[in-house]
Amino acid sequence: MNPVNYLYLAALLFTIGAAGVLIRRNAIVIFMCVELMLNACNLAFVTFSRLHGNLDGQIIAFFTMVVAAAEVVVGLAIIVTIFRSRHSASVDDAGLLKL
Amino acid sequence: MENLIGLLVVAPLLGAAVLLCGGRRLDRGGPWIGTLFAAASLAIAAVLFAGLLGRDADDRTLDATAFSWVPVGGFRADVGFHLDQLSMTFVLLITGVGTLIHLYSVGYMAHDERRRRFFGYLNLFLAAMLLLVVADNYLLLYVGWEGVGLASYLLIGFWQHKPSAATAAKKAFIVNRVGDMGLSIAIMLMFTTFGTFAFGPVLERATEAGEGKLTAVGLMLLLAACGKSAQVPLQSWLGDAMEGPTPVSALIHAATMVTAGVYLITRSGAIFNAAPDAQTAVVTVGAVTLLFGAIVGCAKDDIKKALAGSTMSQIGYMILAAGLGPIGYVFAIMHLVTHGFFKAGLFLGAGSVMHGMNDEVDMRRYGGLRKYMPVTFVTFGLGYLAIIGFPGLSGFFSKDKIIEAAFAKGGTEGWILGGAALLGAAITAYYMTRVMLLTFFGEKRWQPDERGELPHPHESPRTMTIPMIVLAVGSVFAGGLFSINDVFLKWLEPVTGHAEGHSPVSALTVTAATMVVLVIGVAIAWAQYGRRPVPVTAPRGSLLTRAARRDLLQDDFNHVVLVRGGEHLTRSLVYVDHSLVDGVVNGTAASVGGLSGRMRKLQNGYARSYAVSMFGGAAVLIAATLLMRAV
Amino acid sequence: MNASSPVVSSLAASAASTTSTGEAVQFWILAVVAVLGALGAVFMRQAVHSALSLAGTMIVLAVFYLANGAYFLGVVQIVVYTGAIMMLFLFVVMLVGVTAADSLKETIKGQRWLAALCVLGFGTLLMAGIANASLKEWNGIGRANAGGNVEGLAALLFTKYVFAFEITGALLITAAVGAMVLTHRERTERAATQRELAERRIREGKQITPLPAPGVYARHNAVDIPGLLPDGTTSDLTVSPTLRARGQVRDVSGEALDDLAALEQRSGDWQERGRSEDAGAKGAGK
Amino acid sequence: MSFPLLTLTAAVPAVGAVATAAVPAGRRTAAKWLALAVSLATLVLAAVQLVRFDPDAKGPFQLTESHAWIKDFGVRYELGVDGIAVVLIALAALLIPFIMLAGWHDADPQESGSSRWRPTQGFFALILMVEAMVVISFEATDVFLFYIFFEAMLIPMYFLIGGFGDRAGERTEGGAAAQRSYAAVKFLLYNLVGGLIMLAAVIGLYAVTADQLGTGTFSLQEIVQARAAGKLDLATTTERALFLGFFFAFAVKAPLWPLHTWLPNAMGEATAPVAVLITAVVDKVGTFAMLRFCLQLFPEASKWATPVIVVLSLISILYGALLAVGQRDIKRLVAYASISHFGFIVLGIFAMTSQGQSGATLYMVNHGISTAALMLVAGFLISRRGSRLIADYGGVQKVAPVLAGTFLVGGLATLSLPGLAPFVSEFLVLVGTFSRYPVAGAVATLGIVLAALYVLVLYQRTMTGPVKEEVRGMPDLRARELAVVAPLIALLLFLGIYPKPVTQILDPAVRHTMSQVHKADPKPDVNDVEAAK
Repeated sequence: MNPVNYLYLAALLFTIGAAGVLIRRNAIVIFMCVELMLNACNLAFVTFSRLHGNLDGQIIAFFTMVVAAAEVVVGLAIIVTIFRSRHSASVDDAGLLKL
Repeated sequence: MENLIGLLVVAPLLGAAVLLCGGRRLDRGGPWIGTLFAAASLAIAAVLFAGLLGRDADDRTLDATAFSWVPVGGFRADVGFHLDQLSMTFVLLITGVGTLIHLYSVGYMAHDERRRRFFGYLNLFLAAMLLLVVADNYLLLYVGWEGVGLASYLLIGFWQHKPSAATAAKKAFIVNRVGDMGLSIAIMLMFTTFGTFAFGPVLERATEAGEGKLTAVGLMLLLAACGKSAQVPLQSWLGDAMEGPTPVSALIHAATMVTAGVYLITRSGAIFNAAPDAQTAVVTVGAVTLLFGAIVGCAKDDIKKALAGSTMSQIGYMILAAGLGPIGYVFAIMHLVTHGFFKAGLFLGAGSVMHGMNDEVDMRRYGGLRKYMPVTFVTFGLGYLAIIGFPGLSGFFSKDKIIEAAFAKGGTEGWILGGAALLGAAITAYYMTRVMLLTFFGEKRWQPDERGELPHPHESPRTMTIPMIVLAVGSVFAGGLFSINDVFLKWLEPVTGHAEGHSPVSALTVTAATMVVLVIGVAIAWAQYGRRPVPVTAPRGSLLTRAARRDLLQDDFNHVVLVRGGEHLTRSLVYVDHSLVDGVVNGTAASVGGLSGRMRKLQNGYARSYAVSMFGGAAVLIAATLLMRAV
Repeated sequence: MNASSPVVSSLAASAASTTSTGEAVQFWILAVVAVLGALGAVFMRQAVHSALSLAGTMIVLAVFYLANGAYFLGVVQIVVYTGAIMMLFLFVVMLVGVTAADSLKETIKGQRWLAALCVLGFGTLLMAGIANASLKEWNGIGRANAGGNVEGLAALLFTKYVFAFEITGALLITAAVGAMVLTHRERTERAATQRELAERRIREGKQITPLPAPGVYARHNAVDIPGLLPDGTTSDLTVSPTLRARGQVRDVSGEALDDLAALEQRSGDWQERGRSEDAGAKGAGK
Repeated sequence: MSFPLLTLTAAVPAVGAVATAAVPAGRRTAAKWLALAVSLATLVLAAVQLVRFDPDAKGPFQLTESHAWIKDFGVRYELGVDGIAVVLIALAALLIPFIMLAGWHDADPQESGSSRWRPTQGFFALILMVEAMVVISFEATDVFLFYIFFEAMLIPMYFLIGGFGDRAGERTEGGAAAQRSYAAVKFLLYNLVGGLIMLAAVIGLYAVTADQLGTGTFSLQEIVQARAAGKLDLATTTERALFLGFFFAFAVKAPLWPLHTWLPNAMGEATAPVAVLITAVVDKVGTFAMLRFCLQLFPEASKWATPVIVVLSLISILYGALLAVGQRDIKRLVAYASISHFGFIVLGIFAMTSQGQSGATLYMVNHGISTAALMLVAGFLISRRGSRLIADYGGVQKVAPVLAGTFLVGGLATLSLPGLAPFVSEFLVLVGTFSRYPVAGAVATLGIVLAALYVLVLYQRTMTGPVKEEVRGMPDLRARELAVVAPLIALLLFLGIYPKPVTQILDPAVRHTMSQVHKADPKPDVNDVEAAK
């Protein structure tokens, strides 16, 4: 098997994640889908590093994870705050940044 | 000596400035100040005249250049004066009659609280008119030309609280502007043809230009003359102009300004001589107008309007004469001068009558005034005899000469013109007699005025009668004096040139014919108004009469075609501007607004739909890159 | 990681442009799992389920990392993502609870279609891109990992990417602080006293007394069991609305009634026996 | 280049504007006097320019200043005046004090309350700002520099129109404020569109120069010299395109039919002084720029476009006059009259004869003065009666003779009566046009009849006739107002009788322009008349 299939898989997962972002309304789920996309990217990076035979790809994937972690923290915090004020986790309800 | 010419113009101008800017404190002294300045210019004119007489016949010209007016690349217009016999004649007429009428106005306007301004305007008029006749180039002449137009506008509309007066003034100015358009085009033509518009070069070298150009210039000048001298087809303003105070009618609309056209044509003789077609146009206009004016004069019951009609017709004579070329110029000017005397006299008489009759103007409400205002009666009577050409009086000499010249034109043209002139003479005799009878003879037909009190006519004060007397004297003897061994002819010949026409009919025959038609005219008038009593309200009258009362419907024509048409045109243009020209602009704006309104719906505030568009964009970008790689 | 694992054995051949059959098999099996997990994450109605299936996908991905020779990342993936982040997710899900947002019914007109269109287009384009990228030649990770994967990463991380590394550190701290700031709510108005609360309750008059406790008799005291009204039916007031919304209310009224019946039955029997005994005792006494 | 006189002339009003704006709210009168003093100082500087300017000097520009500004794009801070510019600067500097005096009370806040918003300071500061920008765009010889101020002018003008409307507007339907903002926005958009098209042309010009000269430049002189030396030759189509880009902007500003519709709204809604500022000062930049940039940068294209432009300006003349006849609103009437007059100016510029261009340049000056006289008096009239509708007046002459008199003089100047300044310029334009395009000249002459019509109809309806009730007891001109009008009228008379001081400054500049366009005046049929004299 040609390892390029990993890339196909990554693409597929990314697309699925994107679809989730587009059709789900629950902020948390959307967030998870974003995570899914990030992971897909990571997979691609890792595969690339295998392709090129150096570790840079993995480094990038590593950074992606770190950033993703940070993003999750802040993002979830935001979700919680919005939920507090709006009693809803739907992105559609959060049409305005003001109350 | 030369500098005096400038002074001639400046003196009354100064007067105007003093009076108009002087403020209330001059209200009382105003009239006399104005008269003083007029007299000053008269004195200067006299000095200049003496100076000219001092020289021998062929260099009686004075030239003075005050300063360079508009010096622009390839275009020189100077404020320069040219005084020769022709302009001298006019200067004398203007200052003389002008001063007399200033004097008259002192009495006539005594009770008007705005008389200071009145005299200011009169002085302004004098200045402009003098500038007109002493200018040495057409552009400066144009300045005077428009200046007199302004003065006449101000003076016609002097009683501005009367809407009729205001309208008349406006009408006069605008109709004149049409003429002025002709003059300015003529000047441009001269500039493009000769590279200058100073009298000297233009007139000297007129023959060098193509006849076509000259004809064009001539026709344009004629248009100008028609405007200023109230000739058909631009005559309509003169009748209404009678709304102005009577002295104004006498000075501007009888003696001086309206004759500017004759001056213009005579002055440009060289051009006309070289353009026969233009001359034909001129004589046609003259002949038509002299009949037109006369007919109108027959029908009017308003004494001033009747006189206005007669003015038109008399100027028609002059234009006709001027159109005849060298055989006519001298007589045109001669008639102009004599006419200046007797017509001014007649108007002043009319003014005096109105003065006595509580400003009543309808002749049918006069009658039998000869007992009450003898001086007016006598002076008016002399003027009347003069204008109908009673043998021995001024009118006789000048008009007779014109009729002769008309015949002398030769050919059928000559016969037609001569016939027209004769017919005109007959009608003149008729309507003037009518005026005379209605005003001074017959029984009293006085009516109470709007304040309900009957007029009790009285002779006017000295300041008014003296000018009338002087003018009467002029209108009696001027013609005679001029004709004594052709002094006037010899005086003008160096400027206008003169040619003896060979008339198919002898001078004697013409004179006889003139006498005959004169008697006929008087007789008819007597039959109609002298023998039987005159109804106070005008009878309906024949179709012609009614048409003539309305200036032969020419005014109605103007109203329907020009005024109404113009109103419709402007109204539609306003609409066009608002809805078409502006509509396009606003339409564009509206469409943009609408479009953005539709676009706004995309911004629905849902994060997810934004995400969709972003995602689509990403897809498009990838597609683009792939395509780039593919090709 | 011992050398006998299929992952490592695959690495020997990793210089070639194809993988070992073992890895192939592993890929095809796990790939399906991963995709299923992803789809689940997207389409599960309840956030909890999505989270769990996503966790599954992530674990699979971890395996793939390992298979690609990214041992460190594989472990990090499991520990950080599946371990920490997903749990954080679940935590927030619990905190936020369920709302109408969980229903999959679309509210924005045309959103679905547009989304589908974009996704399909995007996906196909991406695939096409990869397809015509013609990635035939594979260097394989073996040489890079010769000195050990972790050491290699460390070397890069602290030399070439040291600045990025520092910056991510800063980023993390900022994120932590930011999270605290965001979630911290300071009181804007004075807290309502007991008295005020009581008064408000009375004024509103909806529910004056305290809410009734859940649970039935002494048998069930779990929060998800509604209390029973005298007629034996359940009272909604007794369970938290969140549970009700999640449909996680356990209705035990039925069995409670059965138990009651059984109880009465048994006590009835017991009384019977007692009556006969004392009758016999009376007879023997003569 | 010793003493930066030109910069100073522009800088003084600019600084003055800031200072005026900074005057505290309470000290309204102080602000007014400060602004007036600044404008007078500017007038003095302009006068110094006139004195220092030497009409017979060699070279197109004098008092030049030149500094590098944006090196990367060859934009230079280049100032210099030719005869036309120096005269127009003098005109602007002359009119501004009168405009201020006339608008002395226009910007006083209606409700007396010390609000933090300071309308009066703003009004006078904005006027000074406009003056500064107008002056510098007359002075700029760098296309880009010119463009910047040509556009920046719109900002203060926008606020002047939109912010300080005519209080008489309340009687017009739709409410004054709405009308005013409509007018202001229209003004802004119209001119902005023109400006942007011009910007494209400016950039295009830069591109061409950069392409052919190696280093791109915006300097008018450099470009002209390069073209003369043949180093820079524009392709016919390029030159025409650039020309159109420039001309469009100037035609909007001028304004030329059919790009005129912003002017009546703007002049109608703005206060009379601001209206004068628009038509007498700001719009002159447009016609001036046609002379300085269109003709000098693109002589061939100008000649190519002449027939169309002549026709357009003829339409402007007659169309504007006819619409003026049809107006019911005094200020709109004056606006349309101005459109007609701008038609004359453009006609004179593109007749390509020295008479025509001298006339046009002189016309710019005279029209500025005459319109100022007429419009300001009209403003005084309107402020008395509180209405702009002609129908609301009548018999004013009886109650306020001086006002009526000055109004009449202004009107007569507008219909270019001989003896008043506009006549000279108008006749020069007509002659200049006639000698090249006789038909056009003759048609344009119709304009003088129509002018008489609209002026006299206006005068008759407002001033003469029986006195209207509302007009009764209307006060005559006050001292301040007379101080505004009298000097203008005096100037009209003087320039009408003795225009030489102005023409002798204008003439060399015009000759230079003519030589730029390589056009000679048509020769008269009968030659050497001058020799014969």
